[in-house]
Amino acid sequence: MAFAFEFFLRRLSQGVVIVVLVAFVIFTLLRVVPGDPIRIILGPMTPASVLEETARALGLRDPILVQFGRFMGEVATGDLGRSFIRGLQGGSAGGSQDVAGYSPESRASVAGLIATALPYSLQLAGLGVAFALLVAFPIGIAAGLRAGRWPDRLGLYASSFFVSLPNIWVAVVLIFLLSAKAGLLPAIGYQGFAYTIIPAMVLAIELSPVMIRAISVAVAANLGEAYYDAGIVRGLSRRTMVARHVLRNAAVPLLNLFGAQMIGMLLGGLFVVEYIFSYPGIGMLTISAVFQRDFPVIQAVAILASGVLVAINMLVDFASTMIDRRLKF
Amino acid sequence: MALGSPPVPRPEAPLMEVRGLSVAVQTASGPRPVLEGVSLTVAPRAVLGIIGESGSGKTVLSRALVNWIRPPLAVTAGTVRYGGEDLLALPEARMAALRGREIAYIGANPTSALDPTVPVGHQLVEKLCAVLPGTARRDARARVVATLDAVRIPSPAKRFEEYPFQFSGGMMQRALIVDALVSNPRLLIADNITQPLDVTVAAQILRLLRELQKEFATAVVFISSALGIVSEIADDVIVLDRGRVVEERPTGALLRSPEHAYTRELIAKVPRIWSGAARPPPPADTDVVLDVRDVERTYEVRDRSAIFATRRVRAVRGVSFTVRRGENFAIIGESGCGKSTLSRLLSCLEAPDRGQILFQGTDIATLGGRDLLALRRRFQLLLQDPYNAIAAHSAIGATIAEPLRIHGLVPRRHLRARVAEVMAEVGLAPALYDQLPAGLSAGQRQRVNIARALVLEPEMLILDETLSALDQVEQAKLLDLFERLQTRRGISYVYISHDLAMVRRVSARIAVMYLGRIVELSGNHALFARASHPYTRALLSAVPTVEDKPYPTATYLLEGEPPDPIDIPPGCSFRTRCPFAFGRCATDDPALLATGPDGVGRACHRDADDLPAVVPPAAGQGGGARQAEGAEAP
Amino acid sequence: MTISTVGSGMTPSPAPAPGRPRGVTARILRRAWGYGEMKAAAFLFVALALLTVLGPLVIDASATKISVADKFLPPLFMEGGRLPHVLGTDQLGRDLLLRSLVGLRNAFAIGLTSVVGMFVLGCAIGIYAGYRGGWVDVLLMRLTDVQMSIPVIILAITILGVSRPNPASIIAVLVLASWPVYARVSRGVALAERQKEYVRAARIIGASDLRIMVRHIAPSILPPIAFVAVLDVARMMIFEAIFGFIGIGIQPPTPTFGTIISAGTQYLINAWWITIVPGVLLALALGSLNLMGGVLERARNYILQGGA
Amino acid sequence: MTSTRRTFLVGAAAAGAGSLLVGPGRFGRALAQEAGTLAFAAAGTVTSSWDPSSHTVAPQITAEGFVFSHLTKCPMTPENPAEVLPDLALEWKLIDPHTLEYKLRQGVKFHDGKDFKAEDVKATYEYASQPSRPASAWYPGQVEVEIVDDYTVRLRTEKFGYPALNFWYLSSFLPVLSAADVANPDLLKQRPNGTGAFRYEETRGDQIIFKAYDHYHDGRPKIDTVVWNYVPDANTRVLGLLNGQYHLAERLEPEQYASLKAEAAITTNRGLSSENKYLHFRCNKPPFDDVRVRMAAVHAIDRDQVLAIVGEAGQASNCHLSPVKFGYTDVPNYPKYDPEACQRLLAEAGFPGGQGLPELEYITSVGFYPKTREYGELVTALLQEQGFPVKLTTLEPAAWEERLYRRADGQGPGHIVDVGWITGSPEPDLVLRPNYHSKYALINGIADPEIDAALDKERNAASTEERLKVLQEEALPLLAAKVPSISLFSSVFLRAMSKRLEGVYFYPNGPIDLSKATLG
Repeated sequence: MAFAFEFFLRRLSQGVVIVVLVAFVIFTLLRVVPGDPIRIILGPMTPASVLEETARALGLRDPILVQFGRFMGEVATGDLGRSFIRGLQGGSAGGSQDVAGYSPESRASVAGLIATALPYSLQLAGLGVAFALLVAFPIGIAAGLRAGRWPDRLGLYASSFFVSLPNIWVAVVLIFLLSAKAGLLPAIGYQGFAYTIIPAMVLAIELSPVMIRAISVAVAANLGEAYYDAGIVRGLSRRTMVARHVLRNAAVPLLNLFGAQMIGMLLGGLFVVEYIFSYPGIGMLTISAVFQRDFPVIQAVAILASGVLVAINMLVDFASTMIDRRLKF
Repeated sequence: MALGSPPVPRPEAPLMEVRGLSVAVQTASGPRPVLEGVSLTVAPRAVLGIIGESGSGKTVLSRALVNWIRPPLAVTAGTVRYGGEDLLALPEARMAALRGREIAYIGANPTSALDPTVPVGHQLVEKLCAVLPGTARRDARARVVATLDAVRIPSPAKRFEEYPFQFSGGMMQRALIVDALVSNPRLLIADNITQPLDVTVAAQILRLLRELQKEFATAVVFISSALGIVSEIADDVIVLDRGRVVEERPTGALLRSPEHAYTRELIAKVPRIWSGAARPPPPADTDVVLDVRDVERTYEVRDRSAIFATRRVRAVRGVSFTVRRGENFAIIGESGCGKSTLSRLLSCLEAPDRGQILFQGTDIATLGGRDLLALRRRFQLLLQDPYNAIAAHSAIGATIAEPLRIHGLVPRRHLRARVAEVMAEVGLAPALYDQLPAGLSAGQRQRVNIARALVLEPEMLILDETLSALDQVEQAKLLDLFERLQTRRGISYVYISHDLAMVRRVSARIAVMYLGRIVELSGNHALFARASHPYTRALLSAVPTVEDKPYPTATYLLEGEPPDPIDIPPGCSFRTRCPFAFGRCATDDPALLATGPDGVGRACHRDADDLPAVVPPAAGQGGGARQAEGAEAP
Repeated sequence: MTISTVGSGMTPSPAPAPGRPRGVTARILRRAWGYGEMKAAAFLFVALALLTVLGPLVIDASATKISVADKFLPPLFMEGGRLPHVLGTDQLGRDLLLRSLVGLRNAFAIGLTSVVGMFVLGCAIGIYAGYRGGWVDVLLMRLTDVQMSIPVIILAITILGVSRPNPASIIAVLVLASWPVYARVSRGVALAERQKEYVRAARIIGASDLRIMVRHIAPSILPPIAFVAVLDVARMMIFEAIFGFIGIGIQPPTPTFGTIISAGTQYLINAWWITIVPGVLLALALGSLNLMGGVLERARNYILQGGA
Repeated sequence: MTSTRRTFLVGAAAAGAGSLLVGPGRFGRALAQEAGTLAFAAAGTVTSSWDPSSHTVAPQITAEGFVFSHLTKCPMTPENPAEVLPDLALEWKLIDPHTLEYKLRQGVKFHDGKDFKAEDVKATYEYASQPSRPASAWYPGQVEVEIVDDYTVRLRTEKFGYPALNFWYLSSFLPVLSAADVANPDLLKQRPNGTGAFRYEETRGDQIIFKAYDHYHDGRPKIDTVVWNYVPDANTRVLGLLNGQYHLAERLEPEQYASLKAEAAITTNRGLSSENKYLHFRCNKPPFDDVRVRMAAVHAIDRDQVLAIVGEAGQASNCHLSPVKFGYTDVPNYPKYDPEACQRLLAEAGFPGGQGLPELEYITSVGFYPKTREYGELVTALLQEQGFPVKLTTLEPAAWEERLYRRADGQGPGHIVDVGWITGSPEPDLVLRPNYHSKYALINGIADPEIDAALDKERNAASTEERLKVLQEEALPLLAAKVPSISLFSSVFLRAMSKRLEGVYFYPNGPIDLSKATLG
């Protein structure tokens, strides 16, 4: 218990620092790159003096550290700010140009926007990971158990093949074949669960090669461990050794992989896939925010993403240390 | 005692018969034989020893006995008959039914034999339930805890829930013996089970195995590369040389009158500590070059059971000694005694927390930059592992030349010639200059290592287990080399080792370490012939030899394991295992009291005369052995 | 003082048998080359490389020359295809094979350069952190945590989406986004190597920290992660394509897969080859790289686990 | 114009139409629409303020078209671009050069029940023409409104120094607000309150719901409800149209349009818009500060090839004004593709064969206007062919828009910028003054006294006839000779709707008149 308490105390405090740093990096980045948000907020035809005045009134001309401090203060109270662009109803809106009438209250809250988009992304990510596991587990375990034999080759070929397919291209090909040609599934936008299937397949194709490789390597490595052979000579059946011990030990590197690499890949994949499929999730929200220079949304998504990554890493590491007590943290 | 005891009568049919067994390894250039036409017979309840040097195929043989030959190895001929069946022809399912039930196997590496992520007890229960179907888990658990207790594993109920990495090697090996015998098998194959263990622990394991073997009436095939160990347990011994059985005799007969030339060679190679050959150098009487004064080193480790807490590992606790010019000084002790830490301190890789290390009067901890570099030139350390001590990616010549480059001692154009000289001196072929070390043998690697140190022409060499990975012949050659260098250059050596036989051969004075301190420091003869500390005696009693020892194993056998250096008990740190401990030992920590010149002394409350009398060694010892003086009376 | 051969009774040890694989890297490569897949993938890769070099010399067409009259020509194997447009033309009448080849070359150049960059940067930081340990290590590793907590795509669209993308900034983004992987791995290696006796030996003979890092630890980094670098070249090529697709990659008219595919998606029904065919070519190139990487990984695992 | 519209898989939708219908039917929810409800798939959406003077956003102007009425209507047909029809005003006449009088319709009520009177016109015009209003750039300047009686108003411009004639066409562009709302800006922002055929009901996420207005002065519309669906993706709009989810989809790609023409249940509509597509040169920095270099660049561009790429979405025109604008003419000296002239001019300007020119950046958007990237690549290639060292930068609309206009220092990024200019009135000054008068020159930064003079002369013309003459004979030829920008072609808007929908009128700048439409 003491261990778990110290673990979480330590990791949570580190995690908070990391998230704050990420927030700072993104925050700074967004304010040093060319592109003035006030032009977006107020529209192109606004006179320069009005631009400056409003920008100053909104605090956009304060030093970055001051702005960041104010922002983090709001985040700490659970307020992720309001969109520059989107209206109260959450619908995408063109930038208002009414200088006098501009008030942040007329814009959608970022938290609300994320809350609306998140379930869609979770559904897509869930289905994608499920598909990937469905493919990767049998192939990966078979490849690991029969290293050097045909299932191993199959694993190598499958992972090399899948990893060589750029997701943008796979997406287009799948839309072309499954939706446009065969008419089996709908593709663009979202009007029901069926709209998740093709995007999820694209995600799965992106994720599965890493899983196949990792699973087969982890399983094969554990078969090479002394305890495996020793267990069989001790009188335990091969099946017992694989089911009770090899998979348990293989879970440690796999958990780490899923924590460190997979979540990052998944997030990246979500962005691209949602963009291609006009799927109304977080990725779509963020990409349009970037193109619209809707900084509050970008910041919030970046913080959320890093928070999720940090949290998942923490949980994964905790699970790993629970499985393998030798691990330090 | 197996030695000299009459063979066990064996009226019954043999338990296992191996006939004409040949195993080959598949290599790129075709099959190469590993075992050729091996035949042997295992009688019920008997202990059959198999002795062979590394590479003789004894591990392959042990695995063949449980039909555990995996590619690239393959059985090319022969049978292993057990209970009327040829195991090698059995289907995998039948074989699986025999393994662990009727035929048990214990390997050389106890710490990696169990799943590192599951508590030890649970794995023993799992095995028990697997081999005895129908056992209730609760019963199985009770039985495992009981047997753990029976093999003297302390607080077994707590240990049941601990993980393999929390077990020491000796404890793990005991647990695995429990694991093997819990199903009451008819045959136990024990492959080199004492190899990774310290001598005192190995002696315990050996005794335990012998007891259990008697109790369970199990036949044992005991495989080892140490004749001294096999001779202590086996009824009959098979000698294996390069895959062939060269001799098979009852143990006593084999030792007394070996018939085959190889057997004789093998017996001759067993180091003698008390009998014969050793001609240790006399203690030097020159100026002191190294003066270690009350050195202490403590590490902090994180404590998992408390919040933000650390625990202090006291690795070296107040060690003092001196080394004279041209002297051979040795530090011996078992794993965890602090000798590795001491070597790091001596080589100036770490600074002591307290105390001083003076090299020719200069405290090396205070040196830095150029001075430290100059010191390093005169003061070299040779490391224990010849495989890791040289970088795999540099050519041999470059590795040896590196110190010269760093110290800028030799002009670039003379570099090669200088390196070649040193290579010749240590016996490395000049052709190796541009080779990578990948193909080198352990001996060759150690020579590269030595050459690299010698190229700087140091005044003192610290040899940290330098020779322990080498076989006897190779070891002897290098010791000769060191001796010649010493004569020529007056180098001082500090040997840090667990190998008593080697220390016996080369060093003038010996310090014995236990739990971070020196418990006894003595001249060579005095230490071996008249050891005055109970731990030294225990250590000497546990050495596997083929000689008669002055310290009977039964008298000095230690119980348990060395305590954790984190929780060093108050009082004498050895008292928890000491057969002679008394009241005062629990409260007062004895200091190392000098009883002779050059720091000779012991740290014990017992008077040396209180200890059991020393059995005089069989072979006479030359004079000059310094009689250890008794410690002061309490 | 000169040293003469004192060991008169010593026979010099024989040199290892010639032809035996020696260094770890050499052994990994040798082992990898033993795979048929490696040979096939290398052959494919070399063939594609040759094609990108020779293609523009042999084919009488241009990757960038617009010819509105020739737009939407199908590949040769379809009805209506005609020479010299082996794989047909795009919506502006440009030769698709040539565009794909030039795109491949650009993608590979970006992939390779960025991987070299992230490798050097990551390894330098990783080795330093792993070797020095202590607070330097903690600081640098937390920095990688921060960096790894920002998905590549977010970073890329944030930087490239709001500034003008060009090859240098694309490479910079890729390096910035991916160096932590190398820092992590090389830190792990450095940490392990630091414990090894040969580093201790080097310190004992007086080698400086810098010398140990450069001469001793750095060479040990390559075998464990060379395959990661090979796989990453392919991964970076995919990123380059994604950037192009989103419109934050190399700008037209320079052909890149991303722009070819994204433009082609608009004509999927009337001219599907614009999207599909270059994709196949890219997938072949990536496949050869990934297969090589996969085989190298196996060879590495085999060698590092003690195989000969 | 800040909304993002991406085009994807154009054509795939139509060709795969039958099969794609299966998708939502099998898996999705049923897409039943109430009878009398029209679902409109819009490419853009509105801003957060319903105040018409607060924005210059085209989609919101389309949305306002349902709710608000104007004093007049301009159908803006190419045949008769200058035609003005009555709406809230029944008669109008120029009293003197600075006074324009309107007689108002009686008995009209705002959606909130207030009677429409002269005070509303006064409030609206004086409010919207204030220079501080973001959309004031639309208007020639401030205006005073005199209330003659409850149903007669006079627009007076004398005080502000320009002819009242400038409001002739703008009267069809400025939505008429209630004076009560103008007095209460917060209310004005929150909801639109007009006299149009439909009243604003509510906004639900990306949907805006309008209901038929029972008291519409031209009779209650047949369609009960209009649902505005913001569907930024062209393909999704087409898919939705095909599977019956939407009845009307705007802004289609040429390929989609071509495929939809073949669909039995779909009517397509193709209408010339009031938008021209321009390439602006940054005229206040080298090398395009030299008219010869600009002209050389223009001669390098083969506009026929550009049109071949744009296809159905474009129409050739040789004028800086759209054919639906007042004053449009086929300008005789409009520059043509002429590589020789290009080389000659380059040599004259001191850049023979393009030698010595700095690297030029050509900025264009992708995703809003059709085929910008495609013809951008073409134009880049054509310019490179003549030796212009041009690099193409394609940006998403928001990033592009951020770079489009000149900055405070007068300079804009890059050297050539692609932009479309669309306004909802035949009034030519809505195009000419913001773009070419040195007082504004929002994009190209041209400061040419001759152009300024010609534009002022045109604005100050006393009569429509005179104005036309000045425009066609002086101002437009001058622009063609000085080319601060070149109009590549005129945009054609491509739309499609369900066969059941009849009686729709599309204005060339986007608004859709559904007051007489039926959904059979």
